Amino acid sequence: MISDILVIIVMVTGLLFFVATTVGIIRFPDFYSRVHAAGKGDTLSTTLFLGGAILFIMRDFSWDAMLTAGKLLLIVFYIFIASPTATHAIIDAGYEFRVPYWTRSSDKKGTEGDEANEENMDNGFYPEDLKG
Amino acid sequence: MNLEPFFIAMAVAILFLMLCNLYRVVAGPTVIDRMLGVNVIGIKTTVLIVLIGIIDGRVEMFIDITLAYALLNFITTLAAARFYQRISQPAPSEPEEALVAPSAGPEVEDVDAPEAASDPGRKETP
Amino acid sequence: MMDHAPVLMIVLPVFASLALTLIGPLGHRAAYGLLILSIAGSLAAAMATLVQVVQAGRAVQYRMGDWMPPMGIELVIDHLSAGVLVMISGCALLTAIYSMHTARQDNPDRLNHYYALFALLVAGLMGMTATGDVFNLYVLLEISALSSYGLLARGKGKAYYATFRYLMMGTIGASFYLLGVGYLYIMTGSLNMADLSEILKQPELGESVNVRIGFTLIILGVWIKMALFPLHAWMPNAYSRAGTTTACLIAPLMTKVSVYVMLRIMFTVFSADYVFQQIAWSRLVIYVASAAAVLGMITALSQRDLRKMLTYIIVAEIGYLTGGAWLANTAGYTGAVYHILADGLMTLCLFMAVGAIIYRTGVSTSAAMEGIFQRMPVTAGVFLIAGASVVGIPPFCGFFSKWYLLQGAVQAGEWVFVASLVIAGLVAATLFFRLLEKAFFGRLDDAVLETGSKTSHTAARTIRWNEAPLTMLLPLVLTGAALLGLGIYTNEVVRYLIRWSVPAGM
Amino acid sequence: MDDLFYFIISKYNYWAAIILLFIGLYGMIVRNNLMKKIIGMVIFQTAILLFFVSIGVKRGATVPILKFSPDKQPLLDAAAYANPLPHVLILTAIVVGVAVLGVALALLQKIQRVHGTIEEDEILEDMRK
Amino acid sequence: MTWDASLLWQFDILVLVMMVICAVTALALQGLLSSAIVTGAYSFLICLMWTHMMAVDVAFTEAAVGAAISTVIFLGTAQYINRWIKKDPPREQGIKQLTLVIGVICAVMMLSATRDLPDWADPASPASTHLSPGYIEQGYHETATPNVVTAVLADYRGYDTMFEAVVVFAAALVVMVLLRRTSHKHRKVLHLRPKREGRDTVLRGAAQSIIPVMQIFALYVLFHGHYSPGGGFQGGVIFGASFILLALCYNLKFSMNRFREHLVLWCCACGVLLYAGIGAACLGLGWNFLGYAALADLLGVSGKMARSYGILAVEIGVGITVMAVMVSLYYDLASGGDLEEGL
Repeated sequence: MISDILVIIVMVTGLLFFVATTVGIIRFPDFYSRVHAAGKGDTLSTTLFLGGAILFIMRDFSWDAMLTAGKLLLIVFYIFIASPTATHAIIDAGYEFRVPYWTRSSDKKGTEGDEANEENMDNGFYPEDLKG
Repeated sequence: MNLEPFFIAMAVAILFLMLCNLYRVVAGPTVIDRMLGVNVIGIKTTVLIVLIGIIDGRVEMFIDITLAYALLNFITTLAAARFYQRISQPAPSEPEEALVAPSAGPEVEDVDAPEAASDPGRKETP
Repeated sequence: MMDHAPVLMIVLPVFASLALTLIGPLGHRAAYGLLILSIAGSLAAAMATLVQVVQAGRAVQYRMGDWMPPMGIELVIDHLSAGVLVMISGCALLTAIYSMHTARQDNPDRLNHYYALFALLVAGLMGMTATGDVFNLYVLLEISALSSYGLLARGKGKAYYATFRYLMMGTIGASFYLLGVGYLYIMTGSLNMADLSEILKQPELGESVNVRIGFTLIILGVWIKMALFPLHAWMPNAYSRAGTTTACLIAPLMTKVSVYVMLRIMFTVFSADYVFQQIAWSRLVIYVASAAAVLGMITALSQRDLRKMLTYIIVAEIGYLTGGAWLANTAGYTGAVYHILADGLMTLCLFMAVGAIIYRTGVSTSAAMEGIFQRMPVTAGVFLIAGASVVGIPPFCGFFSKWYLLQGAVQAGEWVFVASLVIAGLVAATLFFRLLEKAFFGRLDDAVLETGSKTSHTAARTIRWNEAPLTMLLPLVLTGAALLGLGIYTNEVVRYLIRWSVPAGM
Repeated sequence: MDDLFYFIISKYNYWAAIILLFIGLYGMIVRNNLMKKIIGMVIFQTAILLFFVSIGVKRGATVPILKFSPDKQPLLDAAAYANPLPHVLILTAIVVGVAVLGVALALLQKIQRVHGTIEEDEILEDMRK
Repeated sequence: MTWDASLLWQFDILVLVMMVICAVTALALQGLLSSAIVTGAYSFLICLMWTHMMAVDVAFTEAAVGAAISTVIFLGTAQYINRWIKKDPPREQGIKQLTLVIGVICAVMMLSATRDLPDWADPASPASTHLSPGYIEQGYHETATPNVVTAVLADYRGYDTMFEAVVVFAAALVVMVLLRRTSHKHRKVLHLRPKREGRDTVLRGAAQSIIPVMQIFALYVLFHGHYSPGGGFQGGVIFGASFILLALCYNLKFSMNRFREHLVLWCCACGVLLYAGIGAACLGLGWNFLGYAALADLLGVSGKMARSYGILAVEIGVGITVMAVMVSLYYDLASGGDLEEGL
């Protein structure tokens, strides 16, 4: 019973972080800040979800369940390595390609808010290889 | 306590978030943003597979897929990132000589190859 | 070993292709020998099976992995497939012998890999013909398709785009076939051909619209693969840009095996009753086939490039075959099946003769034919035989298939098809007459050679006698003899092979 | 209303497969760019695979890997497991799909080198020259 | 008129809607690279769909092939082609538009015909009652393999699977014959990756910790295919992917020093040879081709266990071939055939 509640708490927290990530990915103005949202939030919430799964599996103890939980731990570990590395590689590629970053002035260039800014970016603001 | 409805709710909620992330994949504006969106969708897929396994009651059958996913999703993202690091330095590529199969006979009109674009990657702005 | 002949003839080329990949450094002679050896073994196995089938008077079955048929995969070789198998392996063997010079010319490097793909293509085609499982047929279809893409793309230059189009159309065709199999599977739950035909006899499945969709999709896919007239656009470029060996292998076999698959689906999986009574559009096929025959021949007449001309002749022949199969009577069916064998040999013979001529003159337009009778008498003679066979002149096999087709068309009262057969025959006669006129009376001066052979180093300017090398002549003459032999032994072929395979309800 | 709901619930998978099939076919036939054609081909093939896998689903069934009771006896009830045969077919078909994809991409690279473009109309123009 | 809550139709419909969105986007976008990446997302979603349909082996394969290998070879090809399509395709496409109309008519016909198809997930449909119960109920007794998919794949329909291995082998051969050059006369000027002193440290560190696990995991998947989803194909792809990862984190040469192109080709052929050789050995022992029970006397076990071992052996063959083929496809497509510098 306690473990069930724990599972629920952990998973709901994970979901909250997923929501935060999604909001970040959609609403943040430039590429770098979006990667920031994705790289941190997603890794954490995945970990939380898989942790919840481990708790759920370990509810009734058996060797099979131990094995499964061990594999899940392995997945958590490798997601912890792979996901930030992947975002690192993405951001490195973006930096290499001189993806423009957001400043207050570039925000003001657009008439108002986010979408105008993006529209602005669409009109030749990005090098075309980036758009392709 | 029966947690199955909770897991189903979680799965559907994550799917909704995935739908939202799909906006980034579809709308861009740059390829790197799309890459990011795909990466995030991939991570969410990992979680969803585990949840499906739990709902089905045989999570041990789904874990291998999840691990493979976590590893292979990394490769995809890395390949895309590498691609950008690579093409950020343009270089011309030589056109290859066009040949005709000797035994097919020299088709007089089609022997010479047109010059390939100097850099295939960079076409003039549309 | 006799019992295992059905599987040996398929896996021998597979082993050969693996060995050809592994023995790379041993050189081209070893590769050539190995290829011929494996295909000869395959031919021997096919012959043995044919003898077995004819003696037993029923189909030979071979269970893969000793599983009972609906669960496992089985090979079923009946009278129809035994004949086609011998035709395939025979044509492949002749092409393999023929390939000695041209394949090396086209593949200065990687000859062994070229031969490996050659063997895989043969394995795929043999497997498609022998299998008794609709999904297995798809896998083997893809093997033959993939290896043919590799072989065709060896043509370089423009061949790449032609092959790409072929790949696209081939994939659409194969996918339609797969989807059709899916529809059949969802309605019946089986993949084995014999089992499927048992289940499909149920009246409620005969009425079902989804079974009809499945049938339509399969037939549509096969039509794309075999380049029936409105769907043929991919073929001429792909075949005429390829190297000679590739063209000699693929042009006669790929389309014929697709026709065989069509017959298999129509009459083994489904039944003649179903096809001609339940399918509303089956009446229209005759008109499509008639159009294919006439338009294919007329387009062939307008071509300058010799091999493109031959490819359009194939389009026309596909029209004959399809029409014969959809005539819904015994004579038409006999004509279609006989024509699979005859047309395979005819096409092979024409492509080989033209290949030899191009090899010697270095010209690929019809100008190459000028004065061929003086310079390459044997090749020209065989070309004459093949031409006579396509036109339909009595002692050769082309006449008999047309005879049966005409008989069937008259019986069925399909006057459009009769007219198209006659017109196509006349156009073919014109076409070959024009070529042979050039061959007999063409000028022997150098004008012709200069226009075409500026890049050719093999062109003969002073030597009048300039016959193709022996490895090319031998298969060529053998094919010519086979055309004559098949014509002479028509009665036996029909009596011992084709009569047995006539489906019930015709 | 209930009937309609049930109708949708029991068929939507086939609809999705058919819609994806024709989207892919559109890409393969109508798009001018060869790379788009290849992407259309991928979608087209996956649609067929989706159709096949849909056949194998059974209500209330689990993955087709046998369950064992505590005393190591397998549970051999066909209704408890999804139909394994479509899965096998699709495994084979996926492999075939990736093989065709590889060959198509190799041809694409060659076409680019020879013609300098991968737009169909430009290639045709180039070939007519 | 019952429907089961465990079917989770909401889930399915969401995924299917996303798949359609992805498919349309992939075809509509102007940039080819974007299309390739969106296709990757499509592949993730279809994998999810298949997991949900309980087709775990299929999902595994799709994860390995569709999500990883396809996207990587798409990207590899994208280096060598025009990456931007023309805005205005020509309008004179009469035949194409006719095809479009015919296509729409066919689609409507097929959609309306779904009325007569058996209901989705109906346990009483012909497909679920005719052959498949036989596989499930007898498979374990005849092959001692709890994973029914593996049993059917490698034994009942082992002949198909042998040709599946031949198909990938053929693909590797075709791509090699098409692209790879033996003479280095026309060496192209390379897109050299920029000098990046020290900036790949993170990637290389991650790769060093991931690659060994990946290879062990691949072997596990290969050998554990009797009891869990997986098998030769999936294991082979993951093993091949580890070499691709090596090439991505360092460079192509680094990976090729560990797995030479000649060895790759040898492995391609040897895997199929192992498979077909086992089939032929059974034939030599007096059984039919691929009748693994023939190995019983040789191994000193019962026929059932011999089938189990036979399945394992052919899965190893498939694994070797697939591993080598994936690496070969990557080498050729990512380097444009010259094996100098890729992705």
